Amino acid sequence: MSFSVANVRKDFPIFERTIRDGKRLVYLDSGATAQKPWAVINAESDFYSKHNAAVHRGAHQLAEEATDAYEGARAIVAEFIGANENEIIFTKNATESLNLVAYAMGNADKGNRFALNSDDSIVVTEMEHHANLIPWQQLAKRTGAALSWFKVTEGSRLDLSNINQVITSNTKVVAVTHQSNVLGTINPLEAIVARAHEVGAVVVLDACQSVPHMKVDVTELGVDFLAFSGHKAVGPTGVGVLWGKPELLDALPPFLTGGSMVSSVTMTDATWADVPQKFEAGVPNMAQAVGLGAALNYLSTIGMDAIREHEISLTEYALEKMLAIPGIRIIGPQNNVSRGATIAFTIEDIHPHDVGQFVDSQGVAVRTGHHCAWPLAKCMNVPATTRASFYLYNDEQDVDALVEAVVGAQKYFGRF
Amino acid sequence: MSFSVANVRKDFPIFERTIRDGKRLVYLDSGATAQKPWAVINAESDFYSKHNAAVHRGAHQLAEEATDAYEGARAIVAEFIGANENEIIFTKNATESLNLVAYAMGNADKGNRFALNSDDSIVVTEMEHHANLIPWQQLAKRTGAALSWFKVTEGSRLDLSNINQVITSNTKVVAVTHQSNVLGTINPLEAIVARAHEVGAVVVLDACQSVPHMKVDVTELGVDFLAFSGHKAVGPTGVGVLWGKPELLDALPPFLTGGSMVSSVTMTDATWADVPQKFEAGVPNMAQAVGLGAALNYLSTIGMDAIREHEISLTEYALEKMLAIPGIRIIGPQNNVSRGATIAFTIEDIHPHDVGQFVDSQGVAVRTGHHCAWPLAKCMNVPATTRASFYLYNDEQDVDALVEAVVGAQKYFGRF
Amino acid sequence: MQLDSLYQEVILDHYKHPQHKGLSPIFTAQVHHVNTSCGDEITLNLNIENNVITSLTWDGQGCSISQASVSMLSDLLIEKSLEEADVIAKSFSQLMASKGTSDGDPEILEDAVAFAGVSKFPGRVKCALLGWMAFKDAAIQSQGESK
Amino acid sequence: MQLDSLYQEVILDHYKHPQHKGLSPIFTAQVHHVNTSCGDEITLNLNIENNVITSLTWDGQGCSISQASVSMLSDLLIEKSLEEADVIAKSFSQLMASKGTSDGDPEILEDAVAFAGVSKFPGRVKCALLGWMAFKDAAIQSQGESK
Ligand SMILES: Cc1ncc(COP(=O)(O)O)c(C=O)c1O
Ligand SMILES: Cc1ncc(COP(=O)(O)O)c(C=O)c1O
Repeated sequence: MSFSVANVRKDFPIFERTIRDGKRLVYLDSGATAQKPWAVINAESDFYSKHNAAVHRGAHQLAEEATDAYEGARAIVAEFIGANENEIIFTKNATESLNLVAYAMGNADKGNRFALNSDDSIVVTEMEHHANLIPWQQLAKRTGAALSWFKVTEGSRLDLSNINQVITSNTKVVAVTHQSNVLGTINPLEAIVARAHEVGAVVVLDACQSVPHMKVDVTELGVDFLAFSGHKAVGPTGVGVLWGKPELLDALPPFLTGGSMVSSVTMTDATWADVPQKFEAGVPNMAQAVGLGAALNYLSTIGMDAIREHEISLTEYALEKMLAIPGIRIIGPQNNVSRGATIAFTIEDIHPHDVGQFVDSQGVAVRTGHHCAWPLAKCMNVPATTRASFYLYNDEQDVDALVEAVVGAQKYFGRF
Repeated sequence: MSFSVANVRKDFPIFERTIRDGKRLVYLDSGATAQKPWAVINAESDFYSKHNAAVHRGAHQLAEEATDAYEGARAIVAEFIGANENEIIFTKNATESLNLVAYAMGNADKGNRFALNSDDSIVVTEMEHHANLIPWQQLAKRTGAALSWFKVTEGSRLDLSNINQVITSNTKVVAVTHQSNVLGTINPLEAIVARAHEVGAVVVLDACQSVPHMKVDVTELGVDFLAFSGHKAVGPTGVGVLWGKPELLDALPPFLTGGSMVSSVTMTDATWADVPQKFEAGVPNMAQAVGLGAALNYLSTIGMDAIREHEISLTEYALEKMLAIPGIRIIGPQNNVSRGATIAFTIEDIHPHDVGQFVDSQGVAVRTGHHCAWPLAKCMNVPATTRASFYLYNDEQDVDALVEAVVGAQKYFGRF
Repeated sequence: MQLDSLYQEVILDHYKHPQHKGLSPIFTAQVHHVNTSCGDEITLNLNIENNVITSLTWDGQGCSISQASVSMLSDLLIEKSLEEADVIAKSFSQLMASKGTSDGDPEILEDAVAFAGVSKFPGRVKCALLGWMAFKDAAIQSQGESK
Repeated sequence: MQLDSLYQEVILDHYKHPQHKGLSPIFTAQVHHVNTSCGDEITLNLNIENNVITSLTWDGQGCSISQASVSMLSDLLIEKSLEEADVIAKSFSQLMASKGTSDGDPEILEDAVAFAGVSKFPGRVKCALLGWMAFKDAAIQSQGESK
C-alpha cells in the first residue's frame, strides 16, 4: 500500500536533468501538467514506429493493429474509472470534453431532453476552472438559460446551505469540479447529485484534479458526465476523456462533425454513427490515446489508493511546515480534511510572480497567477497566488525545498 | 532537386518491420495517415523527457522552455505555408480546424461580418471529404442559410461552368478542397477565389491533401482560411492547423472556451485574448505541435518541390502500369494533369474490401471504402473503391508490388 | 496461405451463387442495414408465421464476406423457429468474437463454421455480422408486430 | 546569482517606492490594461498639452517588474514630447525583445537599462511591457482627442 518515491522518480526521465545552473528539479506544478514516465513516452513512440495507421478504416494489417491499440486504450480508460468501453470518448483535453457537452446540448432540437430555453437554468460554482465555467456562460447566452452558482465559504468549501434554491426545478445542468485546482478542496458530491437528479438535471463533473490523484468510480459517484485530461495523469498532451452515461450519450446530439462519426451522408444531410464514434470526428489522436492507456496502467500498477495516501501524508507535512512560515496565508482549507495535494498561498505583500521567480531560481517549479479561476481569486480577494501542487514523484524533501525557497524569497525581497 | 527514396525510408522506423509473415511493407495509405520519421518521434519524446511543462503559464524554467518549443513550432508552421506566426492556430486535426470556422461563424452576433441568416448561402463541392461538408451542412441548418455546391464532371474535375450561379451575391462562405482525397484531382482556385471575393465571401480551403505534398503559400493562393492535419504530413497524430487572414481571425468569435483564451472573466461573462490564444483553449497539444514542427522541418529539408516532382513521376508510372490491368477502372483523372499521387480504382466486380484484403496478404496496405466522401462515391456511381496513395517513401517497386497484388486478386477471386 | 482461412471455398461459393437473394413481397418485417465503415448495404425481408421463419429473402451489395454470410444465414434459418434461430445467431456471434480461437459448432452452424477464419481478421468481423444484425433487428420487429 | 540580473537594485527600489503612483484627475486619456496571464492590472492617466506629456500618473497592482517598469516609465516620459516618448518606448521594446543580448542605450533609457536582465526571462517580458503598452494606447487616444 505504499511505494518508494525514489523508485518512482527513476521512471520519469525529466528528473535526470537539472534546473538553473545545476539545481535539483523540484517539480511542484503537476496541477498544471504532470511529468511523463518512460512507459508513456515509449508507448507513443512504439505506436508510431511499429503500428501507425488510421484506425477503423483500413483493410490492412497496420490498420488492424492500430485499431487494437486504440480500442485497447479505450478499455483501459473505462476500467480505470469503472465504466464501460462504449461510454468513453477521446477528446484533445478536458476543455474540449466540457465544451463538447455544452455545445452538443446547444445543438439539441426542441423536444430533446438536453434542449435548453429561457425557462431553464444552468448551475456552476464559484470555484470552477474557466474550462467548466465559460462554456456554460456561453451556452446560457446562446439558449437564454439562466446561470446561477454555489458560493465558496470563508473556509474554502462549497456553500451548499441554499442548495434547494440554487438547484431548482428549472435546473437542467449542474457543472461542478471534483477538486478545486486552486484551493485543493474536494467537493462532496452526494447532496449535489441527489438534488440534481431529484429535479431531473444532469451533473457534469470536472474530474481534472481528481482522476489523476485518487480512485474515481463513475458508478459510485452517480454523476452523469465526467471530464479529465490525460496530461495531468502522467499521460501525453493532446488527449482528454469524456465519460457519459450511455443513455445520455445516445440522446446527446453530436458536436464535431466529419469523417468516421457518420452513419450515412448525402450532400444535404447526415446521420450519426453509434457512441463513441458519434463523438470522435476525424482521424483521432491515436498515439496519444495509446499513451494515455499506458499512463493509467502505470498509475494502476503503483495503485491509486497508495497514491492518494501518499498525497495525504505529504499534504499533512506541507501544511504544517508552510503554516509555520511567518506572513504566509494559505488560500484553501488549512486542515487536511477532504483536500488534495494542492496548496495555494500568498506571502506578505510579495507578488506571487516574484515569489515564483525566486523559488524557480532555487530549482523549485511552482505556478503563479489566477490559475484559470479568476472569479475564485476575486472572491478570495487575492489578485493572484503562488501554487504548489504535489504528485506521486514528490516527497518531503521537495516540501522542504519549497519552504526554504519561500523563506529565501522573503529575505530576498526584504533586502532593502 | 531529387532525393533517394532508399535513404528516406531509413528515416522511418516502421519500414524495419514486415507484414503478414515476413512480407515487405508496401505502405500505400498515406492519404489516410502518413508514417513518421525518427525526427518527429524523437521531437515528441524529447519534449516529454526534457522540457515538459504547461506553456504560457508557469514562472519556471521548464515552462519557459516548453513555451519556446511550442511557439517555435508555430513559427515553423507559419513559415512552411508563407504565413505569420500569429495567424497559426493549433487544433487537434483538420476536422477540428474546419469545425472551428463553422462553429465560430455560428457564434457570430448579428452585425458581425460572419453572421449568417436565411438570406445567405454556403457553397461546397461534391468532392468534399465529410470534414469539409458536414460542418457546413450543420451551420446551414443552425442559421437557415442555403447550401449549394459545385458538381464534379465526368472527367473528375470541378464543374465551374456555372460559377456565377453557384457563388452568388448571397454567398458568405465557399468551402473547397485543394486536392480530392479520392480522385487525386487538384482544384484550380483562382476563379473560385476571385468570384468569392467579388461577392464578399470567404474561401475556406481544405488543404489536408496538398500541404503535405507540395509547396503551398497562403498568400499566393489568396484564400481566407486553410486547414490541414499534422498526421498526414509525417507529423504526430493529435495536431492540426488552422490558418486564417489576421483581420478575419480577429473578427471571428471564439469556438472552444476555457483557460488561456480569455482576457478577463467574471461569473457571468468573459472577454477574449488576442489571436491565436483566443482559439486555443486549455492546455494545448504541446508535444504534438513540437512534433509537427519537426515534421515540417523534415519535409523542408527534403524539399517540397522535390517531393512534388517525385510524386508526379511516380503517378505517371503508376497510371501507366495500372491502366494496363484488364478490367480496371480508375476513379479520378486518367491523365497526370493537376493531380496528386492518389489513385482510386475498381477492378471488375471484385468488391474493394476483398481487393484490399488480398493485396494486404501480399504486404500492400491500401484503403477501401468510400474514403469519407460518400456523396462523391454516389456521384461516381461506385459503392466503394480501393485507393492507393503515394508519398515520399514510395517508389516504383511499390507500384509494381501493387500491380502484381491486384492482378493476384483477380486470379484469386476468379479461381472457380 | 493465411488468406485461405478467410476465403474458404464454401464462402466464395455462396458469394458467387447467393441463396435467397431477391426480395420476396411477403414479409412481416423489412430492414435495411449499412456497414458505415465500408458502405456495404443489405435489405432483408423476414416472414414469420406461428413463430416459424417461413421466408427470408434479401438484396444488397457488398464484399464476399458480407454477401456469403447473409446467403448462408438464409439457408440456415429458413424453416427454423425463432428460438432455434436465436441459438444459431448467438453461436455465430460467439464464433465471430473468438479471434480465431474457436472452430465453431458444426451441429448448430453447419456450413457457416467456414467463417471461423474470419474471426482472425478484426476488420472483417463486421462484414460477416452485417446480415445477422439485420436479421436480429427484423426478428424483433416481427415479434413486435405479432403481439 | 542570475536572479540579480533580473531584480536590479534600482528595479526593486522603484517597486518599493513607486513614482507618480496615484491617479491625477487631469488627463487627456485614461486606459486600463491587464496582463491576462497573471492578472496584473494598471490604470494610466496621461495628460498631453501642446504635444508634451505634462502629467502621467498611474495606479495598479502587480509584480515588482511591472510596477517598477511603469514607475520608471513615468519618470522618463514626463515633460517629453510625444516624438521623444516614442523614441524611448521603441528603444525599451527593442531592449525587451533582445533576449539578453543588449545592454540598452543609457542615453535614451537612463535607469531603465536596468531592465536589460528581464529580457533573459521570457516569462517576465510581458510584465515589463505592461505599462508601456498602456502608455502607447493612451498616447494614441490622446492624439485622437486633440485632432
Ligand atoms: C481531404 C481531406 N479533408 C479532411 C480530412 C480530415 O482530416 P482529419 O481526419 O485528420 O481531421 C481528410 C483526411 O481524413 C482529408 O483527406
Ligand atoms: C479543475 C480543472 N478543470 C479543467 C482544466 C482544464 O484542463 P485542460 O487545460 O487540460 O483542458 C484544468 C487544468 O488546466 C483544471 O485544473
